[in-house]
Amino acid sequence: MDKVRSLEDAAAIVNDGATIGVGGLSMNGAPMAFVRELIRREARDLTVVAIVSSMAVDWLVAAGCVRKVVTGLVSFEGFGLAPNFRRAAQAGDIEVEEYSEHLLICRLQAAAYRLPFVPTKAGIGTDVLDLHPDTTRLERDSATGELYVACTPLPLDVGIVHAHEADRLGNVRVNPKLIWMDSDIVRAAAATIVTVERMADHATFVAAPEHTTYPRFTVDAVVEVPWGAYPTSLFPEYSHDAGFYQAYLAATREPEQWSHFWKSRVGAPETQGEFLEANGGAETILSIRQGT
Amino acid sequence: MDKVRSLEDAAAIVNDGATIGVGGLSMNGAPMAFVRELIRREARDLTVVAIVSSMAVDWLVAAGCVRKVVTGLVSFEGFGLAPNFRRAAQAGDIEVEEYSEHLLICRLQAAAYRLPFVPTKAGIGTDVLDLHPDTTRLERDSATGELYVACTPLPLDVGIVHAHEADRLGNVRVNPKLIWMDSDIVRAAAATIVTVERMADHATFVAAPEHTTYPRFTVDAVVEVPWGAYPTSLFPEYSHDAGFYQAYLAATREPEQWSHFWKSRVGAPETQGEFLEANGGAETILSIRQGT
Amino acid sequence: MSIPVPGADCTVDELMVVTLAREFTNDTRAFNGAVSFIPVCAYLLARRTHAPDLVWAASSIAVDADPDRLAESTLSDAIWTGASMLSNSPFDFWAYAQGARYNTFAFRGAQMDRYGNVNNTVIGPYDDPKVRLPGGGGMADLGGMIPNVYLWSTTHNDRTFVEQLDFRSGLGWGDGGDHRRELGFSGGPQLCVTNLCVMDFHPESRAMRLRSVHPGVTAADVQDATGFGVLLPDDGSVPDTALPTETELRILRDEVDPTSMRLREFV
Amino acid sequence: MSIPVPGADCTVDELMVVTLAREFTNDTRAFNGAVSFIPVCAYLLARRTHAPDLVWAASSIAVDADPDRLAESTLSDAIWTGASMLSNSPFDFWAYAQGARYNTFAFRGAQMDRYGNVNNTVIGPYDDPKVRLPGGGGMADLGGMIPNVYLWSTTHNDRTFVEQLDFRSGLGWGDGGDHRRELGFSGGPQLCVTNLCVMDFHPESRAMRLRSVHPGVTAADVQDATGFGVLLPDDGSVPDTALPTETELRILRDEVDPTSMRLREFV
Repeated sequence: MDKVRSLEDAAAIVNDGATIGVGGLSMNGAPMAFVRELIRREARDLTVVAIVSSMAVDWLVAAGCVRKVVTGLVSFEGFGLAPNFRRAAQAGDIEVEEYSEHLLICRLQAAAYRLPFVPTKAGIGTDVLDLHPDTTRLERDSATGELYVACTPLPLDVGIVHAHEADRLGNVRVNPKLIWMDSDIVRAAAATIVTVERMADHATFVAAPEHTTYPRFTVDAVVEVPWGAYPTSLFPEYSHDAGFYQAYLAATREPEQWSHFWKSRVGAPETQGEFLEANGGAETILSIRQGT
Repeated sequence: MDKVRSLEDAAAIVNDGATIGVGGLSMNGAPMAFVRELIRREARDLTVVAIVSSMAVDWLVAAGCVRKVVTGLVSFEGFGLAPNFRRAAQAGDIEVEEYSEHLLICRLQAAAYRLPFVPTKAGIGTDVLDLHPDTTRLERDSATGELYVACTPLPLDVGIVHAHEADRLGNVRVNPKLIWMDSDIVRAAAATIVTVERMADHATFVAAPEHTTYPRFTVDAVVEVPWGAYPTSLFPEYSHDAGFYQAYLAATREPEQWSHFWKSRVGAPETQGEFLEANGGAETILSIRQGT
Repeated sequence: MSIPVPGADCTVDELMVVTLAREFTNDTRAFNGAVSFIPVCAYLLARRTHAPDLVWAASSIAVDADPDRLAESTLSDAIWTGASMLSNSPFDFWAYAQGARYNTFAFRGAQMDRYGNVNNTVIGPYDDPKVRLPGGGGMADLGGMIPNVYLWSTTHNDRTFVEQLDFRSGLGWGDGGDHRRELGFSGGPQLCVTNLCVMDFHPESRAMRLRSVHPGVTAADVQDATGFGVLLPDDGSVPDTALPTETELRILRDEVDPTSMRLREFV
Repeated sequence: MSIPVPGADCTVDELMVVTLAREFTNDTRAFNGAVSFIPVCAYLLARRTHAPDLVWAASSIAVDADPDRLAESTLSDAIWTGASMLSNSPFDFWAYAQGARYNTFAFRGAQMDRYGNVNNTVIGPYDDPKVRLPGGGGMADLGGMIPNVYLWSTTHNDRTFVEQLDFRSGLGWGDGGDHRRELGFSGGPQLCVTNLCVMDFHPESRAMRLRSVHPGVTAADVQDATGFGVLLPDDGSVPDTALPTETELRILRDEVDPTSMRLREFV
């Protein structure tokens, strides 16, 4: 079965009101081209699950796509706070359901493993558990009296991750290997969309089966989008674009500037090529490209 | 810190009465040279945890090293039942604490993750849970009423696995990748011993860090033993020796034959070279060797 | 040992494989354990005939493996050729199994009961066994986790098919009726294919029910060889098991298992 | 922004790094999160001086990384050079963290209290925040799981060191005394290194206690800049923080962080 889809067709899988999981970690490996497509089609009322995020959540919030963010962390690291996330949370425009990283991982694993909960010691002694006592229940082991936290399932309607290569059948390779928590998103999702830098022949998967990351039966749609994680990084191929983060943050400080920046550099470009062109084109590509 | 040890020195880490975890799965990838060293030094009263085993458990039982076997399965697959394991269990010479594979994995994970238990749906509806209601507790989720099994920690004194390559610092590479459940043994063990086919330069780990399987801080001793999984297989380098399994099984059917077979082909050879020589030497090596 | 099917150009092992293969579809996502030649042949045959999208993970590890021939162990890497993924047991396999990403598993036991529960642990009492068997392995895990369970046996007699298991190593329909669902599991055993017949499970009681007998075998023969009462189809008539086509036989013999490793299950 | 230490040939960032580095040993097995330049410099410095066997996983991923220089993000793969293992987050990292195979972690918060608990979630009420901060990330996990916790701050003032956190994102010594142990965790915060001083924790109350002040800073200065009462050492005298050696400074400046990325924490 051919799982190759256009960005448009894949984005149509995400209904308004859906709970989506977005891969990547902070400034690394987020499916940004797909996020931009959601923005362009004006997705609404999404619940966005992102374990550790930066630009992906900030864009979706800026575009008004989001009702609730379920997360451990949303930041621009040393560049500053995620500006739209911060503003919307402070204004009450979005709900923020904060977890720690491992509490969120355990909730996704409970969904993936069809268990009523997955236990962890994460969060014990903090205020995080009190935010959602039904989904992170503090309990005592009946035999030892030890405290643990029972993390209930967090099923995702759609999981979206970015990777290096896929074949038409939906086998996906993260190259050189899976590093961040994307597999927990893939496994907890009813439908999984993977954007990839490039399509690869099925024969290349057979030639190196130890490098296959997601088998075809866990993937529903594959979309080829070169530089699809831009402006976040994709190890080891390209780094995040520090210039974009800085310009974006600067623009949010000036309301007039912001609307121009947002439209010209994020919202308006039709294709991935036009988007990259609007953000420095070849110069940018060459500046973030890394040796492999 | 240099973690390279001789087989003798590494085997001395295993005290009589210890609980040891033995890696591999059925006829694949068991640390047989190390098992033989335990036999030669007449280890006694061991509790042997082996998720799915064949010759490793049968040898240790044959040599009288074992008090208890904690396992999901011990068999010679299509060749027949594991003869010494079977005889000793029927005679009451050893205790067999049977789990399913996943119950055992969860118990090892509970130890590795320092949790009071790890939940699974494994074993529900079978008689396996009744064998050890304290370590595989059938419980109901307080919120949903769903049944689950709480698997309590099974800490190992020593974990022993076989792999392809290590450096002197104790970094270990399973090449092309970790396939079986050995990592659960390594993580649940207070001390881990890894036998490897060959030592490799530290620089080779730095050159391909995505292939490192166990980092040095999880490994206590590294022993170089070529063909160290023989007569089980090591993917993709060599297959199990069907001839050994067959001759072994045939020998157990004839008490006089058995004592000769056991001594000449397992117990007596001093070195790994003598052991391989006693089992067909170069002819055997060439017959089980596989293309890589 | 190859046993001919009377009046047909095939043998019992071939009939069993083909019968099982026809149950599988493009939605079948299967894997296999030890000594599982019959279902492994069936997955490969289904994939090469009517179900090209079927997923089979050889030895539970090698996804979409496409070996030229089988080997003496169904856990051997010798059957991993052509795989598009080598998965990892704790991280990948058990995630897919628990999540029902794999939905199909087949097992056999030294003993089986009417509800498709199996014993591979002991004959006699657990603490003082007459025969210590290998152990349940993954049966106690996968019998429940996986919704589509298939059973097979090459030794259909009243020592294999018993009124009461000495030990329940793997779950089928449990105590029958709604028991399996009450335990929290979906699906259940779909079919039991033996050297004598094909049995399904009554939709309410979940007891084994004769679906067809192999050519030359009667319903009475099956009952004689079974330690519990086998249900008959509602209309009382038991058809013969449908025979393999020439194409199925050719593919099985020439492509799937040219060295007849499946006969290792008939000893 | 580099702040000179009066009467010494070094700057405050260097003093902080060196102080922290001296705490680490060959048994330290550490990793780091985002914006963690001070501890990352300290791990690398310790490894290049007195603790060659120290383990540091860059970005929690790249074990034994040995970068020529740091990058603008401590989660960036630019600092993974020379690693002997690229580990995987759900399968490897969380197993090592839960199992205390990693035993050392350092974090900072927008707010910290006397017991070394930290807030990085909100200023003001959670549901109506004055400032929405990034979130606790792994703090709520690792503050408890990891026995040796180190705190640092480059903004020692009474908005950072507060009597009462607005939100407890990460656990230190909890409510003090035996509270952390009662919650099931071993160890606890060992040290808090700031731009003004070094504090440890009283062995019974577990409250912050002045261990040393940086040259030119007095105990009174520290108290003025702290929103809770800081304990003094038992003998009442507060020494100056020991200065870096020339070797430490040279290695830090020339080898560990030649492009002074650590100054990104002083803005």
